[in-house]
Amino acid sequence: MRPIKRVEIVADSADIPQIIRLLERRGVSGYTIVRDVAGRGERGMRLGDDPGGAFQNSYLLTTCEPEQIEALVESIRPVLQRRGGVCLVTDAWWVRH
Amino acid sequence: MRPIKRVEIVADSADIPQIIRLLERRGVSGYTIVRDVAGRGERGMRLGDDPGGAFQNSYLLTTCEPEQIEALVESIRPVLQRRGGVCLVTDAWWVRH
Amino acid sequence: MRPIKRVEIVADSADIPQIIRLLERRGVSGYTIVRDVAGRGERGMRLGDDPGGAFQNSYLLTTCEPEQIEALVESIRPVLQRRGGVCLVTDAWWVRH
Amino acid sequence: MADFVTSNLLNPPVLFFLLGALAVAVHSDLDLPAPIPRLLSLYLLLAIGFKGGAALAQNGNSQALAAFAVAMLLSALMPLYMFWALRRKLDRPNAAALAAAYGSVSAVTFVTASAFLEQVGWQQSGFMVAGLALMEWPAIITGVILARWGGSTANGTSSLSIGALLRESLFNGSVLVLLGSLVIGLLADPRNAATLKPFTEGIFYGVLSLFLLDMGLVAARRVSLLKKLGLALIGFALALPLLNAGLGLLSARLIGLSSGDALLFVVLCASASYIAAPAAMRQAVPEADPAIYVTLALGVTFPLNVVLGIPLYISAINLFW
Amino acid sequence: MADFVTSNLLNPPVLFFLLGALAVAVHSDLDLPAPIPRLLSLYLLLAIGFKGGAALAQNGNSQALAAFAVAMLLSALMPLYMFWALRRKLDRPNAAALAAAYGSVSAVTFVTASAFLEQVGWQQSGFMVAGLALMEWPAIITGVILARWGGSTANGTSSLSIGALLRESLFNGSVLVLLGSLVIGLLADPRNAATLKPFTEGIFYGVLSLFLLDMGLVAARRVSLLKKLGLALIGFALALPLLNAGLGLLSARLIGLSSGDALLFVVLCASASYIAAPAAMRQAVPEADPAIYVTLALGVTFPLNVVLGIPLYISAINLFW
Amino acid sequence: MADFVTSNLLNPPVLFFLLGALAVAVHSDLDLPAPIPRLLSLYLLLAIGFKGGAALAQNGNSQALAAFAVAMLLSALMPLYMFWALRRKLDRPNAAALAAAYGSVSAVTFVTASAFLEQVGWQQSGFMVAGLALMEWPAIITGVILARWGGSTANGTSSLSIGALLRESLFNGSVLVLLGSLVIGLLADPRNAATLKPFTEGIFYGVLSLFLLDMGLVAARRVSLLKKLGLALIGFALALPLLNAGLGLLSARLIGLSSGDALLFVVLCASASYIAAPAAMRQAVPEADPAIYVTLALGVTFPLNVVLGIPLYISAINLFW
Ligand SMILES: Nc1ncnc2c1ncn2[C@@H]1O[C@H](COP(=O)(O)O)[C@@H](O)[C@H]1O
Ligand SMILES: Nc1ncnc2c1ncn2[C@@H]1O[C@H](COP(=O)(O)O)[C@@H](O)[C@H]1O
Ligand SMILES: Nc1ncnc2c1ncn2[C@@H]1O[C@H](COP(=O)(O)O)[C@@H](O)[C@H]1O
Ligand code: NA
Ligand code: NA
Ligand code: NA
Repeated sequence: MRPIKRVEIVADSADIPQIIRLLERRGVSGYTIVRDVAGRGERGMRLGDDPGGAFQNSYLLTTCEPEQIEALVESIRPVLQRRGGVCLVTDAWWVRH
Repeated sequence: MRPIKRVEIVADSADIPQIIRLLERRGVSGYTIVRDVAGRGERGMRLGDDPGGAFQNSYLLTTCEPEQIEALVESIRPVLQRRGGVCLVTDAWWVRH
Repeated sequence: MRPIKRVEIVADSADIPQIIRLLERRGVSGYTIVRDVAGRGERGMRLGDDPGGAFQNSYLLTTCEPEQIEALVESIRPVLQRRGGVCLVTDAWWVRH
Repeated sequence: MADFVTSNLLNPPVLFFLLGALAVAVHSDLDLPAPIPRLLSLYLLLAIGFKGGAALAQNGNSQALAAFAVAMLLSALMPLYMFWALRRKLDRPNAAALAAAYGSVSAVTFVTASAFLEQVGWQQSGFMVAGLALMEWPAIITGVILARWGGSTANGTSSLSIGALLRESLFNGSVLVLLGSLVIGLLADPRNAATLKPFTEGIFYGVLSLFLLDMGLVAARRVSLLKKLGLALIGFALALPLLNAGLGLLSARLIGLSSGDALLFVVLCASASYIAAPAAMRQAVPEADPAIYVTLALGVTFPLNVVLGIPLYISAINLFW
Repeated sequence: MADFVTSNLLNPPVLFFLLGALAVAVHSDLDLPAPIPRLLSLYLLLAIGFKGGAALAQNGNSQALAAFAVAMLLSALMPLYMFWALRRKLDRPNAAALAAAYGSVSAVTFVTASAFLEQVGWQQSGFMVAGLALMEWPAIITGVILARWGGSTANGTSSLSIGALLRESLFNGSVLVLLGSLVIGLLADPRNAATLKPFTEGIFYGVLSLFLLDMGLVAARRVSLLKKLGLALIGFALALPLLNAGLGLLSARLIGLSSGDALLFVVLCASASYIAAPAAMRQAVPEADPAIYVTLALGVTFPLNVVLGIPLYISAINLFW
Repeated sequence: MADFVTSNLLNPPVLFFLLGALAVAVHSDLDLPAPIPRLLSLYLLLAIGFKGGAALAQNGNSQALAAFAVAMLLSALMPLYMFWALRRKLDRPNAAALAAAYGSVSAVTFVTASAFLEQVGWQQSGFMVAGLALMEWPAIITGVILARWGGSTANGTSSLSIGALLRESLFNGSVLVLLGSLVIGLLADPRNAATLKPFTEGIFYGVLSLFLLDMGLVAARRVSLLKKLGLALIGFALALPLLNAGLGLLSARLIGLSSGDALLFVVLCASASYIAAPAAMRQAVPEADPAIYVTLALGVTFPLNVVLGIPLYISAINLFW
């Protein structure tokens, strides 16, 4: 097990592709997505129940090396500021490899 | 990034509204819910496969200020004790704002 | 609240039963599963969109006592090495009990 | 009797139920992931509600009111003797919750019986769907009263008032769709009702088959849990439906129901609720363990009724009518 | 008029819409979890697209081209006066997005009107489905131009080119299925089209009913959000559809559409988009708040049209044709 | 030939397949989220199984047994020469898994061919559905034997016994529903089978169209993965089906199948499994990479068969029968 930064993001499903592009540009090569999660935040309730998907969140989990976390966070911060969503960073250990 | 407490709860889907009410009373204004998760705990397997939804869990993720965590945990502990479910608290950093 | 190890695993849905068997052999008695999550890793994109389910991940969350974490991790490591998937360990506190 | 058993067993929906059970027995990975079963059950409730309402609109039946009154009375009273019997093995909340589930009814059992009626060519007058909706909740009220009666349930949730409880059981999603569709079927003029027929009647048996395939999976998965519950409870779950069926048979004869309607009435009495009643009990009697009442209703009584009960009851009606 | 209101209110799909709204009002737990609504709406789009294409193949209508031209023109121009009116209450991006949504169209409103036509026995010629597809996007383009015109939107996302935007709105999943099915219905030879009939026509009203049940839930859940938006905006959401309907009525009369086609045309003008337009606006005008334009389209205008608008418009046509 | 290609291309299910592929090509957000495709494929398996069983019950065909024997034999043997060919490019486990997938069959390809038969008005006798079920697994057994033969696969999972493997492939959810529905269709008396018709036949082409829309999305999403696999493997995925089709054609002629049944037989030989075989291979030959065998079966061979293969094979039959 080696120390790693665990990053989780909840954002509008429509913004996830852009966030992934930014993450991949920073060298992130692995992530997991839980589609269609519900939630509440500054933009109010998002039940994912409108037929056009305008209020639907996705949850994204990824990891990065501890020394890269600042750069990675800065790269997605603008998207979160402009479009909403949250990002949490946790210390974790990576098993395998 | 500033330190924050990350709280995750897995409980019976039918109990989630009550838990949310308690959280909101403690000032929590943001959370994410993954509906229909399966699991096993003290009350046995919960596959979410019965047609009436009596064995269906939901997963709830939220955050709070470090100094509020004790009060928040105490407020939901009675529900968990009475109705089952688990709650984990982790140290995390909050990005944005 | 008492300290505990929080373990999360993302793996091929078909491998989850085996992983659960290994966990249960190590005394794990509670876990939560989010079915049908998408993701990317060393084995490429896994959208869960093929009709036979050959590229479908599940997410598993469980906990164990801090002193058991090494043994638990070693028990599932071979499966992850052979079949793919990732495992993260985090420090957490357990509410209730 | 044997005839009826065979033709019930060769009824496609029942065969699909057995196929689902078989899949669990051979450890197949067959699964109907959520929310597919929810879609299928919503469809079934909408379809039987609408058909029942349309039938009710066409032939307002004089027996209907008598049947409704008796149905509600039975639903309210049957939990009493079941509670009394169950108290030998269970504590108060669990006995009350189980009695409530068995006093209430199962829509899918009803539908399977109704499909069987069509197969053997017996008539039904349609108003029994309203009976289904009406028998759903009196047992729940009785069950909650039994659970609290003399009980000093100290915790917060169970302080639900009877009014709140009535709302909880009447406005449960499944009950609401059933009742709402019934009313819509009643209100719609016949020409409109006809445009819905390919949906509510055409594909009905097919969707029922698919749903029973899932119910077979669900029921069979419960079998391993049954061991923990013990033989006595399994015995209850086998005996109570038959006892209730007997009472239903007697009442149906006294009201003078036609043989087709009688079967549906008996099946309602014999069936146990695994949706509306558990949903209410989880709120109103949280001390009771769903692993007991849902498991018995789904894992024992439902298969019993669908596979053996229906032909048994129809044989009895054939004999006495 | 009262007649039409009654028969619309007794139309099963509309009744199911009201049932859904009732469920929210009584705090029922009724829910059609994702992705069930998606399946139902994909079905509806496929079915109306295919039916429209097949109808178009059989009777190429001389008025069709005129209707198409006017439809696209209206869709492109209606946002202009709406934007002008909305700017009194809203900032530029929000006014533009709302104007775009109301200039664009709602397929489900169209379908409900088309079901109502069949119920009252009025003919329609099928090419209006193509009109539906064609009116979807000009308003979106206009909306985006309005949002940027004179605006120095500094951030990256909104620098979407008109080409990209056109693609975004034409290739939105829902639009693509509608247009694709239309073309497939056109291409398929009549014998093949017939094999699809039980699917595209037989079960159509049933699926529409189930979908409108969900729409009732969705619309009613939005009501609590309306309070925050204020009376002025709710007034807009009630008045604009009527204004647009009037314009549609006039145009339909001038083109010389049959009364059945005219109703569909008017409904298209009166309806507001809550799928295609919001999807495009979120990309192209991210500064606008979906909580405004989706909530008003879904929570006010959709119910207005489905419950009262359709009978109102049909009465007007009855008067003037 | 050109005629057949055109009428296949104008077959709505095929057009919906192309629409799905188009959606990916234009980067549309069109998606049928899980578990919708699962529901559709379960429906298709249930419907073709049931129809096949009912047909088998009505006309027990003398050729059926011969066809079954040859079908199983071919499924068991075809992997041998494919393995031999594939070993030039792939290691043992991957060559074996790919050979197994191509020896096994694709139910949806079969269904599309069967829909095409009805369109051109050719008869089929129904027992070929049983052939579909029977050809599913012999190739899997052969594939696993090939993977291990001489191989010292050291790791635990692949020590699956042939018995366990047989169970794994027979009791795979999809195979079980197909086989179970076949048996149920056989057992059900004709009157009951008729009540299921609007479900199993009425809406069949519609559901197939919707499912092929999804398959179009799925197949087209795989195209970007194909580049990594290289031209040689893509060549294999195009050539092997044609070779297998030739073998199937010869066998069908020798058995003396009617031209309709012959097409289905040839399509079974030509199609590659992307459900049952991969499910078994992942357990039994975990060293093989699903990104190879699923991608080729779904992304190359399935479209090839559905779009061009079926009219090609029918032309050949037209010529030789
Ligand atoms: N404190 C929080 N903890 C967990 N999830 C959150 C939190 N705040 C917001 N979210 C999620 O992020 C989504 C977007 O947040 P916002 O942009 O603030 O509306 C919400 O709908 C929630 O699902
Ligand atoms: N140790 C654990 N780790 C993760 N999830 C758990 C754990 N224990 C219980 N759960 C989840 O919480 C649900 C309710 O637990 P319980 O009330 O103990 O039956 C279970 O069905 C699981 O989904
Ligand atoms: N760094 C990561 N963070 C989160 N999830 C990951 C990560 N790497 C891989 N995964 C997940 O694990 C699955 C299997 O990974 P792999 O075996 O590397 O292909 C992927 O499809 C992802 O869902
Ligand atoms: Na009962
Ligand atoms: Na409009
Ligand atoms: Na083959």
